[in-house]
Amino acid sequence: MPISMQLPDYLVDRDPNRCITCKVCVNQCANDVHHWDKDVDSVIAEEEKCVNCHRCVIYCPTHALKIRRNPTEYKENHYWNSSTIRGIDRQAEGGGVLLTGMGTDKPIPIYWDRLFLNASQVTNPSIDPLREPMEIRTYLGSKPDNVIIKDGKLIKELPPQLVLDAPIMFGALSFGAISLSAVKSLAKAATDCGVMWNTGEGGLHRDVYEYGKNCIVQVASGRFGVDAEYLNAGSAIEIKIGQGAKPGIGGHLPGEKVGEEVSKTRMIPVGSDAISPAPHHDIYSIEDLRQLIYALKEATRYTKPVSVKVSAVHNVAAIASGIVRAGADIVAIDGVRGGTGAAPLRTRDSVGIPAELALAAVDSRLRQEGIRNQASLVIAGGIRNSSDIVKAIALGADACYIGTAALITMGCRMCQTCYTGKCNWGICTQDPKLVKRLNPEIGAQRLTNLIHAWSHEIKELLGGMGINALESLRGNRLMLRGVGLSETEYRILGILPAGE
Amino acid sequence: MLREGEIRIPSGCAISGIVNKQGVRFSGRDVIKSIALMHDRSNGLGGGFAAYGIYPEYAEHYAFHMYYDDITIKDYTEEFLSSRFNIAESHEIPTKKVASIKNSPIVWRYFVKPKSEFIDEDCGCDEFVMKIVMMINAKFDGAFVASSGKNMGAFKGVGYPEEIGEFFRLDEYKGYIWTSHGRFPTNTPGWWGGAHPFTLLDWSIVHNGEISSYGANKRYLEMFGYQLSLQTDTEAITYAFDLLVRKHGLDIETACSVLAPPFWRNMERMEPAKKEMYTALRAVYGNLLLNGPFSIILGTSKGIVALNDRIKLRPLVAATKGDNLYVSSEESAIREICPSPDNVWTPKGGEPVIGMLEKEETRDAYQYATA
Amino acid sequence: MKYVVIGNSAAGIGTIEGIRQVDPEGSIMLISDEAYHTYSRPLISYYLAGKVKSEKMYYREANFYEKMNVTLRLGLKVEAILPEEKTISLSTGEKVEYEKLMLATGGKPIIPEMPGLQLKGVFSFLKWDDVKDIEANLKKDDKVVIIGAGLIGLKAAEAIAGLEAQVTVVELANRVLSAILDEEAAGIVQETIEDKGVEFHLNNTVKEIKGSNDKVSGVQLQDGTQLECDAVIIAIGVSPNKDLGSEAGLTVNRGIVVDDYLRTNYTDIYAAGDVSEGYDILYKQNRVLPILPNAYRQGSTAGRNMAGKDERYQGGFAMNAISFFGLPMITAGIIKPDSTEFTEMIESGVAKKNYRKIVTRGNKLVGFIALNKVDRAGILTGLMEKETDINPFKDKLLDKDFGYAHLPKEYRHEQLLGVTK
Amino acid sequence: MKRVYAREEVCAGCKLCEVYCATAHSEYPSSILKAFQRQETRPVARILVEVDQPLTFALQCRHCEEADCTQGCITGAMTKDPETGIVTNDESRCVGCWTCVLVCPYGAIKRDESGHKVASKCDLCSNNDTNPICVQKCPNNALIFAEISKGGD
Repeated sequence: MPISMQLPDYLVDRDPNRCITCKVCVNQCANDVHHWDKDVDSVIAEEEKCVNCHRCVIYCPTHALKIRRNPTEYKENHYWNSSTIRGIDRQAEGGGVLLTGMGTDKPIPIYWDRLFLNASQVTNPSIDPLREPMEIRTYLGSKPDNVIIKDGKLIKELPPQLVLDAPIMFGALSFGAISLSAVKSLAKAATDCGVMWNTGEGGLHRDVYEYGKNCIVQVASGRFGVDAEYLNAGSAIEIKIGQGAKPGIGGHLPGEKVGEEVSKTRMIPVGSDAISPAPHHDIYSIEDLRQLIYALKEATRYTKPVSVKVSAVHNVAAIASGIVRAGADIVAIDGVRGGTGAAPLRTRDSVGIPAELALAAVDSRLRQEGIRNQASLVIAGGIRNSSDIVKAIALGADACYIGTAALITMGCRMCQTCYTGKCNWGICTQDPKLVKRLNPEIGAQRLTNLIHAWSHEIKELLGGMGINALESLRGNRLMLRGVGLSETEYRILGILPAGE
Repeated sequence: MLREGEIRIPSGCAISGIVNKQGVRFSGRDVIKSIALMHDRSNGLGGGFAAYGIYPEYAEHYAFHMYYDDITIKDYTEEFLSSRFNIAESHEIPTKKVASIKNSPIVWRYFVKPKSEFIDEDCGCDEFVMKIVMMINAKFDGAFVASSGKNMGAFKGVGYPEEIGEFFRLDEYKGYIWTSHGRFPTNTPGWWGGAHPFTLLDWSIVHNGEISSYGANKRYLEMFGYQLSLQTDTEAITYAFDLLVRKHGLDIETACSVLAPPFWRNMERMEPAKKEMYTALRAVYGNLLLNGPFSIILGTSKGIVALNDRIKLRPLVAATKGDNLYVSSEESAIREICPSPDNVWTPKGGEPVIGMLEKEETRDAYQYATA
Repeated sequence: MKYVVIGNSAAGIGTIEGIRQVDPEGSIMLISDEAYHTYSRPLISYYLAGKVKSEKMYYREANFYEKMNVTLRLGLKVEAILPEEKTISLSTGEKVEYEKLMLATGGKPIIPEMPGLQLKGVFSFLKWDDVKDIEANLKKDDKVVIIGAGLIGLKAAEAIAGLEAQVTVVELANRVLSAILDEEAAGIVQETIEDKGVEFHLNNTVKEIKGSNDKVSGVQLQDGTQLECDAVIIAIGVSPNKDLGSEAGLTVNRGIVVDDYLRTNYTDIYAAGDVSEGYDILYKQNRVLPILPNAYRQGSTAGRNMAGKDERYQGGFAMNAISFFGLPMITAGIIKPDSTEFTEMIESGVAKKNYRKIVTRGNKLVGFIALNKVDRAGILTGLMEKETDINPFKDKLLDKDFGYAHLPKEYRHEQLLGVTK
Repeated sequence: MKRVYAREEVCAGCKLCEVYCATAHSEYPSSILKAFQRQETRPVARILVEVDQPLTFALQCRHCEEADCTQGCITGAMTKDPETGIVTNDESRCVGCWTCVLVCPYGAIKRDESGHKVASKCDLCSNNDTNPICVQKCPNNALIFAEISKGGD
């Protein structure tokens, strides 16, 4: 066999003074990095298999392990850098499309970090959320332009709405891509926190039907797991057109991940590849989308809002406008940093635009057209923390989806090898011996903690701005100032530079 | 220095208002006295008044109070006005020399009716007047419409409010509603148009506070065609009332519950129909919620409404004496002109104080000497 | 007396503890011909080897009888039982009335008839006094012949070899521990013991003990071999100490016959332990099972029944855990079947002295031998006791990691997640 | 009484319970490193993780109501505390005969041959109140310390 040019990405540092040969690392590494060598009674590592997922590091009871980036240097070259060379090596030896997982790790400008929030000083008071009510409840759905009231009574009731106790939802993560344990964690946490979780295109497993009230059921191009019961089981339906991590391409769940439970839930045979086509083959145009939106509304007797999720692409504003006019109640925009269980590396890193710019453009466009009320706007793709959310809402979002942050909450260490199905944290795998590593109670508790923590932070930030209701921040771009952006970026974001 | 319309300028304020619910008209002396007591709440960079019932002889005409920077723009604007309106009367607004009032613009008054060719089903007289006012304020550099309602007017400028009252000789006017405003801007180029009240048709708003939701309110109102050329809270509040009451047909009280809605947790305790209504109002008009500290007095030809923010971050006191309703930033400012009110109270945050006329006719208060 | 218990070993103590679980008050008298606080008979070899000191010989703490409120009569014999009168008579001439009587008289050594038994230097190996005797007479480098390579004989051999005496074991059977081991396992054990200098004469027995000056000087074996020795220890086995029972008219077979509730044919008289014939769930008949766990369980069950409960004794089977010179072994049930209805599975690694054997009958586990690797053997014992259907995991039984993970989910959950026993 | 129950559906099979148990019952109960490096013989865990992937679960003494080990014990070292229900082995009296290993149907008693041979078994960390170390340290809450009443389960 010709020699491989690929160096291990990481080195395993095992402190022999601390290793007690308990073999916890051996039994925990699904990548088979650690082995106990009984001849020398010590644990050794096959470093080329290490993906730096930290399972062994965190589980090692004596902290004997460190994972280091392989310090071997390539000849310095800014252009032909080591990751470029390694990519070519992988393809030279494997001959395939480079696959990866999670969102892009490229240094794309992070607009969130260039945006700064306002705070009250002297001329109006900041509000202390510990003393005063601070409201972050959010209604998602189409709003009429006006409310008609006669004799103190509402004449026409509101179209169906999703009520969120915080403007945060768990983004689409399908059962199949992630484990049932992870699904249960998300579902339970969403229910406990009064927010929503999203089935992705994985269907709704029987065990989580009880969390339907807080569930958005997705209809994607593969139509996996979709039937009338499914559509009616959630509180909203989302048509997935695109995904930020891989705009323009479909999904592919390999047959080995389609076990008994995935098969039942997705309604496909055990072991068959679950292939979501790149487009919906019944949607080649906006009027087709309208038909599907209304077909879904009919199927649920107009009791549930219908969301349409698209990747943030170049003319996203016009696309969003079309979606609203096609009858969507919610438009979800997934930016270029959106995550995935598996995507071609080049697509992930090069296709789509940042969520911040897409959001600002879409919100502005819908307002210009006077149709912003007709649909709520949900932003996704790289929301990392509560201040990202607050900034997103100030830019014009009604709520945010979090995916990667939720996965990290459940234990994901961003090793980006989701597509191997060997997730050591039991999140992105169907291997039963790995799936049980994620205790849904712990997962749900951690997610609940996160939502609560972020809710508190959002309230603090709102209070600092002298705002006690989230509505007053929505689209309130005066609360933002930018630093270090170009004129064009300021224009698109609709904000002023700091100091002005 | 940038002026209102080019930049947002935070300010603190004093407000005071009086309505006689029987429509009895009385002199502007009282309201001047009341606002003057709160001298320290202003800093001499803005004061103003709105008065209703002051032009009974032109009650069916739109009364335009215009401020001009110079004759050129006055001529230009008048030419434009003449092209759109039939002008029944125009004259300079009478003023008096006051030592501290400097750099006053040319102040002119017109009683007009739109020319019939501009009016149709889609665009009634009010709508037309509103458009014209917005156009002048946005595009006519050096001209500003201070008020445009019927049988009412706004008198405002740079100075302490009592000086502005004296300047405009308001003791010589009689109205059944008077509202007033003393301003404490943190910076100002001293532009007369930027002073309060802000008016639109017969809406007028005096306001103390700084709306932290301004950006959200503004962008929402813009969707409905309002141009917020002044970038002031007062302007936004005025338009919000206009949208909710005039365009969407809500009553004033309901409109108030949009601007200062009940907390969600309080809605949970309402009976279902009421809860549904408030939920719908908040879900639909959430962007109109006025956040941050404010107390406002809305004047209309039919009465006044005083409203605080939901957690009462700015002062507002109300009192009644006979048919008179008084609202003010401070109780002392009420007692200054009404030493022994029947009733004095501090309205709760978000709870409007409404004083509507009980009859349509108005009359002069010959018997009303100030108390 | 409400309760009278004859015998101060595991079955007797079990009886007392059983009674007290149900009846904290009723008067109890304990009678034993040994003048000791209850001690552990299996520990006598440890005592002799010096591994267990006197103070650790006791089976229960010093205040046991006090705590149990028991009237103690030690060092005297029961002469007779008068079932009709519900009375016993003691060697002191006293008579004691009882409401319920327990016969836990245990076993006595089997001493074959042969010349020389009366010589000084002939010992049995059952009671504490026996090893105290040996201890008092044995000197370094003495030659000792042990008759019998069963559990007692080999424990004696181990202890005495440890005292730097030279030990020779004579056994009639073709292998050591023939009751609990098959040939292969026995071979491993024998080798281990031989490594420590002990000699064996199998398929042989002592015909005569020779002496001079009333003292043992040697033995002559059946095959004619003459062995010089300073002491002879007779460790052929024990037989039920049933005479008291049979003389009183109790039904007696090999041992005293009891029913499922451990009652003899007189319903007020119970028997338990080595003296009785309890139910053997493998042989599905009553058998004498002279092992300690069995004695205790029978005793405590009988005790509760004596105090008014109505508890069926579930039965037992032969099982042993023992080790010689550091080689542990656990065996249970039928280990050397003699008919085709049984199946054997064996895994052996003689080099490491590992040997495991499983014996099944139909879908039931009926016996096993575990040599050296004895860990978790109790799981197998449990499967035998519960008569569990082993077919679903039969092929895993010999795996070195065999455990509950291999048992059916329902069984596992019932056992591990339910309230235990 | 409160017992430790394993939840196999969330047991990661990491065996950290064994490490912590062994440490807690070693000569250096507060230091894993010392327990495993300074003690002459490797410390023995009194809990055992059974593995037949994907199935894993920890198992230790069930502290039976009618404990075979106490009944079978030849020395009287193995006793069940009538107050707490905890079955413990008095190691000073234990002679390492392994009768308890023979009779324990759970295979929950280990042989500890580090000192004089003794049977080593779970003592619930000598309490019936706070969580034993295995429960405390289980990284996935796969062990619970709880009272399950008869017929409950």
